[in-house]
Amino acid sequence: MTWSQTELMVVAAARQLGGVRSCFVGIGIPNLACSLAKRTVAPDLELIYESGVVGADPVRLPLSIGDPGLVVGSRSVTSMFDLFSFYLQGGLIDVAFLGAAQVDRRGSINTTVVGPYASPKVRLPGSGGACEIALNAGRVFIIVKQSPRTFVDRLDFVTSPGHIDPKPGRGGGPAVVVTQLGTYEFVGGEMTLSHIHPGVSLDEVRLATGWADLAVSENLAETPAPEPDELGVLQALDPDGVYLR
Amino acid sequence: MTWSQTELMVVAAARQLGGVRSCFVGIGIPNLACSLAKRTVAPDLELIYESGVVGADPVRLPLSIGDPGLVVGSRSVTSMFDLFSFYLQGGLIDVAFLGAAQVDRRGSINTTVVGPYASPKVRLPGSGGACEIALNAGRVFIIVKQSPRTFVDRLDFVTSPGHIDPKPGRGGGPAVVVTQLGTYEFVGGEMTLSHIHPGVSLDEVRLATGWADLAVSENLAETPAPEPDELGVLQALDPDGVYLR
Amino acid sequence: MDSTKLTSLAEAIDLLVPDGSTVAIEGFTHLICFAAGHELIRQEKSDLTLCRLTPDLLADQLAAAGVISGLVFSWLGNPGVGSLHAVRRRIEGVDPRPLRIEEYSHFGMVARYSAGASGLPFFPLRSYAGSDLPRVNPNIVEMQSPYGADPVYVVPPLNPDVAIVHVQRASVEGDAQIWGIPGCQKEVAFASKTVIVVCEEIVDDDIIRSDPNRTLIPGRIVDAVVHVPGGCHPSFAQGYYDRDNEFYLAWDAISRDQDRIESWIDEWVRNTSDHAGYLEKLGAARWAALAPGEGLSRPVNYGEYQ
Amino acid sequence: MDSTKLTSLAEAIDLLVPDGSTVAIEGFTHLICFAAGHELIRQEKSDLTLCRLTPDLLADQLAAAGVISGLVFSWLGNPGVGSLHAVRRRIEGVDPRPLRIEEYSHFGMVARYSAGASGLPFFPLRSYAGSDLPRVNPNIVEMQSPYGADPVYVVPPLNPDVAIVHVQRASVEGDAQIWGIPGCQKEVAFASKTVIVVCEEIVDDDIIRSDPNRTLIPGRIVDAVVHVPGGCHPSFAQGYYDRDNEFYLAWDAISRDQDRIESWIDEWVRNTSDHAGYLEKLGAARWAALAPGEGLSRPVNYGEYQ
Repeated sequence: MTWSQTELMVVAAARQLGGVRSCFVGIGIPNLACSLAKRTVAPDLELIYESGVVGADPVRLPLSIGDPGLVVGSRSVTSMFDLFSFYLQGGLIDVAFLGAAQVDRRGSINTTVVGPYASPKVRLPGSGGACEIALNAGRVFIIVKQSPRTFVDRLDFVTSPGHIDPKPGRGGGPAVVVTQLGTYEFVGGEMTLSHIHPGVSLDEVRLATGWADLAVSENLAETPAPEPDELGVLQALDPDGVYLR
Repeated sequence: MTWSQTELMVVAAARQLGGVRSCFVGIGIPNLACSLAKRTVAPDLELIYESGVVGADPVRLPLSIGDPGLVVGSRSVTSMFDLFSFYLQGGLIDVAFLGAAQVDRRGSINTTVVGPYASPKVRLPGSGGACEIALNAGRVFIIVKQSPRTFVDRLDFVTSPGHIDPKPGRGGGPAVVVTQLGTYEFVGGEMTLSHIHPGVSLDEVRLATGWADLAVSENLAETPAPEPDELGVLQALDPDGVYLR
Repeated sequence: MDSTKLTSLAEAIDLLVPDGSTVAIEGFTHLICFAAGHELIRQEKSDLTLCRLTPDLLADQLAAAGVISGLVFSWLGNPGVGSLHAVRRRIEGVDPRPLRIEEYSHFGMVARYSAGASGLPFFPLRSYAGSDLPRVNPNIVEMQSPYGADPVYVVPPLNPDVAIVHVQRASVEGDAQIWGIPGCQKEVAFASKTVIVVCEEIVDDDIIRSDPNRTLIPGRIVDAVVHVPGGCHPSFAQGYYDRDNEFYLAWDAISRDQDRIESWIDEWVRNTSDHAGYLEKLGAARWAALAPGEGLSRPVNYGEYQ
Repeated sequence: MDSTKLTSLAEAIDLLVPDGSTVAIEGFTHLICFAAGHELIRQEKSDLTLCRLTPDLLADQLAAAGVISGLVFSWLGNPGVGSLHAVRRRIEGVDPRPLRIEEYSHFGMVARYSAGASGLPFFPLRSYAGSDLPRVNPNIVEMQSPYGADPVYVVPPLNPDVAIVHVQRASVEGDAQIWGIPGCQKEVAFASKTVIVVCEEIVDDDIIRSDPNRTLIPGRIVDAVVHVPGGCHPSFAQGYYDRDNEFYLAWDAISRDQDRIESWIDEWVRNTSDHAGYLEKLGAARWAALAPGEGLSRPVNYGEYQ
């Protein structure tokens, strides 16, 4: 049994969705993780897209969160005003996925710039809905490719705050981080390695972390390998390997 | 040629709507006046109802502003949120009709209580949308049966402000008052008799006014009698005389 | 498919509407759930606070029957006809007992539901300047804009304990679609802690999903789904039955007299077992006269994307 | 029936979009009016400020062609693919000239349009606490609630000079209906001083009026109505054509190189006379591959009330 890094990340994220009722879905790994969870640990999971599509059950793999295939047969399609007002601020989003160009130990995220804001080295996309999602979702799941450039001691720009003082939002803030090396949870607001992926050493994880003294859970465990069932579902979801490679 | 008091009031109000593009319509005299104006002086007049119906052309006389007959064949039906936000506060209402239990010389209106608020002698309906309509419509037309009890020196309660200082809203405030005795305009914010209905004397008007020194226009004229055409349209609109008696 | 939300009106109200709770029954002339009001009377609910922009005959009946002890509202009357005499007796004469009132304008009420639905601590609107309403209701507060423009007023969120929302069609999961006058059914549903959807028709999920833009209320926020055809009489459901204007006109005389309104409630509400019984008493001929013709929406194509 | 609003895209843009104006072209993945963007390039409009939540390929083309000098936005990228390289060159390298940016989050932009559409001096939202966005954009201001709850942030109204709004069907009077993802087309139309409606189909007034709840934009606020079938390519119109994902994927390589993007603009925009010419160049086979199947909404009955 073999699997790609991406497949492992999708499976690790999906397993965290057990019992979750509603999830704000992003494109790529989050979409695959939610679709996998819906077919395994969270059959009642309702997929909600930033585009206003509620209760979609995608028949094809979307390249964008506004794919017309998401709309057809969905439960409800709303304006962005209603989506952000009633669903997000109204507290109806249990879990939301966010990506990150940089993330720090408190789960704060930068998706705005590398370098100074006024004269950036790299201009990134910006917040989109991420800032309000970070503050209002029940729990935030962060999917990121880990390296000293992405796991940084100090963000160039705080786009979406994590566990800072005073508590900035009404949501629960970052709860899970999944990378190609392991899975993290937050203990007292500090990102803490809880699972290490098969074949990865703790040294490798530390070398890919831009801050000193990475917190490691007392109960650190190895990520259970993807099950054949899980991999089968994933390959059916992305038969051309657009995201799974 | 004879006509009822109500017919004369409807005709007098309708004639003031020449060239108006959009009107917030109430039930009864306002509805008849707008329907008459649409067929005479304001063919492009768009009727907008507080219920969210935009661009109705009623096929039957509505008893309520939410009559299902108003919805069928209308241009758009909106939520109350959108109606008050985008149409009213957004400045798209040229003229709005309001009724009054009491009105003062500045065009402020009471539709809340007669007597003290906490222990009213008569509990009236309250604002409904009138307070925000008074503040945001381009011009306000007031239709009221005139007597010393309705044309008062001092309101028991200000539900919907008229021309007060500082200017309370972004709309133009009260512009026209039509009663069974005459028609008023506002000069420097003061209600001023501009037309007196046929057969009515100035003394009768003054006796039916609860404040001293009623302002009378230098150009006071007699209300031109309803034309046969106008009366014909009205009788077709209300063949059973529900409102016209 | 989760069909566990499907229940009877009697059960939904018994289980989900405790005495003393704050209950919103909205619907602006359209989709006013009289069936729910009657059931509250049959079950002798008490000490309810009714939230409703336009407490009309529904409020008059609930006030006369002693079900409500408070009103949060913006316009009280019998539209196009006159007064709510039972409500007035309780406010003017404290007869037979007082009725607490908390009063806004229409947009103030809608703004309160919107704030409640959106998790906002306040909602701004262009109203109330120069009015006496803020003087008698301290919840209505003037606020300066940080951008230096003229001030606005704000109102606080309203989150009723229960919303009873009538709609035309719903799935057993509670996805609900409305056409015609939407009023603030969407906002009140999202603002309320518990939502009871009462519908003219239970339809297959496929029908809902054939037109997802028409779904105003998602099943996610719905706790109970109840099928009560004709549940709005004498109000109406666009495309299902007309407004019974005769009823509204006749109400004035009934409502003027406390004995007469109480007999009416006994006869039409307490002595009918449920809404089907009420409609049966109303009679087939009267119901038939309220039937609308057909005026179908033209379809739109959502496409099929494989 | 007033049909004087009906015009060509070239004429609408010539007459209604002055150089230096603030122009909103919204559409969230859906209903993005690329035809209008191309026409702005053909007419060599300059110094425009583009308001758009998601400045995607449209902004990349306008930035590369020198049409825009400013962006008001919340997310810039090629969705699911990567960067807008022409926009990045202008921001990162000031190459060939700088681009002013004013940056919000998605809901911040929607809230700005909502305030603009509603005549409000500000709009409150639960965002920005703890973020650096308010530090770089002084328009984003913290505000206390008079009711003592936790603070919120507010944003000021946005009232673009012109909104170009793509819809599926409209009457010649400009009443416009949308299904599928509505984004903030309604809010931006009501917020803007001038509104150009671009549609896939001009339909009889009867069709609009058969389903008035679907009308998001009333003719009253519309200044010009333009019929441009296929006007969203490579974006899509639900039920009319699919999103051309291949195009979005291919754009990355084109956009990485300023010479290459300029040749693309010459070939596909400046050397086509209008959108029909662009579609002809795209070819019937490619267009046919984007055709969706049929998925009709089930009708609803509005009734007939005499």
